[in-house]
Amino acid sequence: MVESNYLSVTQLTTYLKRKFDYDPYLQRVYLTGEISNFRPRSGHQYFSLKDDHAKINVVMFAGAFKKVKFQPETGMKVNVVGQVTLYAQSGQYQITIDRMEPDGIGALYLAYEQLKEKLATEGLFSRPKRALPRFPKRIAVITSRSGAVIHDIMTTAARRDPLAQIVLFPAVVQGNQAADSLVQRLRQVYQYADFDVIIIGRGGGSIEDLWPFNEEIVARTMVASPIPIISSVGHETDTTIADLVADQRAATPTAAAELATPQLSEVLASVLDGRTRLLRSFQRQLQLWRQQLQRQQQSFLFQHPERLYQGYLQQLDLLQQRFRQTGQAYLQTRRQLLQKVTQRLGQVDPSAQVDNQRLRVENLQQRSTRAMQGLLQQKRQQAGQQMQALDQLSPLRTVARGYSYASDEHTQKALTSVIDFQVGQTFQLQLKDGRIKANVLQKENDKNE
Amino acid sequence: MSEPKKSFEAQLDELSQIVNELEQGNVPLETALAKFQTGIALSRSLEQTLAQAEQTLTKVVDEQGNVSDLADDDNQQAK
Amino acid sequence: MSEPKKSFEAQLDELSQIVNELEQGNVPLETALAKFQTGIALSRSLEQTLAQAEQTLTKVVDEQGNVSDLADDDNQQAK
Amino acid sequence: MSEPKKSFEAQLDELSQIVNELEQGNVPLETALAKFQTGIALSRSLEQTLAQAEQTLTKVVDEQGNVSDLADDDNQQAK
Amino acid sequence: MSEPKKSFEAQLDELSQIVNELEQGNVPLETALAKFQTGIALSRSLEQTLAQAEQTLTKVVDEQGNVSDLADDDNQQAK
Amino acid sequence: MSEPKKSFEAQLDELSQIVNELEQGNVPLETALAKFQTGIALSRSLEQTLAQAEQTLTKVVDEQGNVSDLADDDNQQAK
Amino acid sequence: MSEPKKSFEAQLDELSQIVNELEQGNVPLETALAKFQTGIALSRSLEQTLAQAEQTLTKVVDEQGNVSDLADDDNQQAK
Repeated sequence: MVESNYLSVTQLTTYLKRKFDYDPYLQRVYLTGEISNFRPRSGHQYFSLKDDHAKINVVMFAGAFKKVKFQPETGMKVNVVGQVTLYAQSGQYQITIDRMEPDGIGALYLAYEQLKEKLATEGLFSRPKRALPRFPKRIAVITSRSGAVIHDIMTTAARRDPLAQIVLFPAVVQGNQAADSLVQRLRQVYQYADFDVIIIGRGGGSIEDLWPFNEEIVARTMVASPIPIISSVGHETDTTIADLVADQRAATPTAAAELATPQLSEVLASVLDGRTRLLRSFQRQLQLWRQQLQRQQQSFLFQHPERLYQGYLQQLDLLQQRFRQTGQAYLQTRRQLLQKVTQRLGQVDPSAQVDNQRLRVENLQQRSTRAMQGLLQQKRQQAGQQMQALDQLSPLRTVARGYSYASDEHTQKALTSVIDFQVGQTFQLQLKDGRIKANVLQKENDKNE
Repeated sequence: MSEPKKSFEAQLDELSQIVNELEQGNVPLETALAKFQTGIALSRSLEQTLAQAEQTLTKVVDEQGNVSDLADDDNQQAK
Repeated sequence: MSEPKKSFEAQLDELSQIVNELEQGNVPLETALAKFQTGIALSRSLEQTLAQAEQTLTKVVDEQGNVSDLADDDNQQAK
Repeated sequence: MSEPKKSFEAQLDELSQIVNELEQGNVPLETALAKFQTGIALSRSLEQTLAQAEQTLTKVVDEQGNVSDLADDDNQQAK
Repeated sequence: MSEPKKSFEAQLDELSQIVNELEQGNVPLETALAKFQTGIALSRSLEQTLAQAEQTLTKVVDEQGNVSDLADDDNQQAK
Repeated sequence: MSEPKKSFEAQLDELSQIVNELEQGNVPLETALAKFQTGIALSRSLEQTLAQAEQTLTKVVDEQGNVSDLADDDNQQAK
Repeated sequence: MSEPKKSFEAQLDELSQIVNELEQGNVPLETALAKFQTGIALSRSLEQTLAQAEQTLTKVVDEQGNVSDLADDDNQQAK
């Protein structure tokens, strides 16, 4: 029996656990306290609640924690509902909660504030806002199919920019399915490449009504948008997370449509004004150019181009005149010199000299002839005298008186002596009127000789 | 209409830029002439686009991507 | 129009320079003559360029200073 | 026109020099004759150059001294 | 014209010297004759040279002392 | 013309001496005859020389003793 | 003509001596005859010489005492 007095730890703990589990008060405990040791985990959450004097371990299973709208933080005062249980393995009691709400303010508001702070920290609000296209061709509108929002947008767009195509992507904008619906429609729009701008919104309502526009998933999907988004959620006083992450926020759907579309009549006016300015400035510029060109065209030179060469005309004319005069004077000088010399040359013509010499030659000729004639005459006289004298002394004159003489018939030599003859010799006897041939018959010498 | 690819906005910007340039002067004549002609053409193109603007009907796209005109009732409300 | 590449302003400058040089005198005759002819050619080229630009403007603006009528004409031609 | 390379001024100078030399006398006749001929050639060349200059300028500028009229004519021819 | 190489002036000098010699007399007949002939030849040569020079110059200068007539003729031929 | 080298004057002197000798008489006949013949030859030579000179001069100088006329004739022939 | 080398004067002297000798008488017939014949021969020779000389002179000088005719003949022959 004694031995049976000792319980095993398991026996005791099992006993105690049954006490906890079967106690009707501990089945559902409404507990308020301050969160301690909270470290967010992916699945189940383990943390503590405490007050000034006590502390209790808290377990919140993942399924329950998913429903919590806000992000628990250490030090935060919360109201929780749960069952107190004993955890046998560690021997510790704990409260397993399935609901947790912030103490004091509303859970939605807290959740809103927490998300706003979180997103602000991430810089989603301060990121550069995309500029809205001035002339959107296609505008995607994500809102409820029924209601004033789409109506107001259509009316305004048609009035300002009939060219803009409004395409409605009907979405659930209230209730539990709203966030998913909005996200789905946004993503659907993103898949089209030809939208220029998105208007997302709904009409006014309570914070619960507007809550889908405060959902983080909606905000993050909007931030991921490739095109600018205009938000118009609730009234002007309501500011949702969607409004904060949108590129532009419009107070009303009408305002959203005005932001999205240009006033075409103003655009036309500006186009026409531009054209007028274009004409005017071009006209003015043309006038300016025309003036500049005219200034050159009307220059003195173009009016009197002959000035380019007129000076030369005169210069050349004078030079030519001098050239002619100089040339003439030059030649005249030579001409006069030549004439003078030629005249003198004419005066020294050797004709006179020729004539004089001719006279001299003729004179000499005459004198020569005369002298020769005289000489001949003289000689003839001299010869004539002698010849006449000879004739007077010719021995033949004796023959003429009757004498005759003998001569050798060959040599003509006078034969004057007997000894000159030979008997029989033929000789010639010269008579006064001729000659005869004779033979020597006989010869005899005279004695006295 | 030499360049139909340019968006309305790009044309508007180009017109505006041309107007500014010509108003500032100092543009060579040939450039100015070309710009002037371009500007005039742009202004006509823009004017025509604006003048020919016809109201487009609002479309509705459902989750499956089916496109339909917005119900007559809705359109009537819009008018 | 031997050198269409030169801009209006470049031609105007050239013309202006020629006029200055010739008015200052001291230019040899042949050079002066050549420059004068170049000047005339430039003047004509400039005149033509300017006249074309002016015509372009006149084509755009009718007597009432109304642009759109002619713009319509152009559109009809373009069509 | 044996030496078209010489400028008008150079030719004028040359003629002037010939005249000066002839005026000083002392030039042998044959040289003078050559100079006469050179002078005559120069004189004609110069006259021709001036006549051409006159023609050229007259062609360009009409009686009213208006350059643009002819420029218009040219334009019409060019058309 | 046996020696065309001699210049006009040289020939004139030679002629002048011949005349001087002949004027002094005492020149043998043949020498005188030869010199006279030379003188005549020189005189003619000089005359011819001078006449050519005068013709050359006359080609330039007509009765009115106007050069341009001949120049014009040349121009017409050249055309 | 046995000795053309002798000048006219030398021949004339020779002739004159011959005549003097002949006139002085006392010359042997054959010598006189020879001298006479020499004289005759000389006189003919001299006459011929003179005749040639005359011809030459006639060719050169016309009846009026005007040189320039003949020069002109030559010019005309030369033309 | 047995001794042509003897001059006219020598012959004349010889003749004159013969005449003198013959005039003195006392000359034997034979000698006289021989001398006489020599004289005759001399006479003839002298006569001939004179005749030739006279012919020569006559050939040169015509009746008017003018030399040129015969000179002309010579000239004609020479031609």
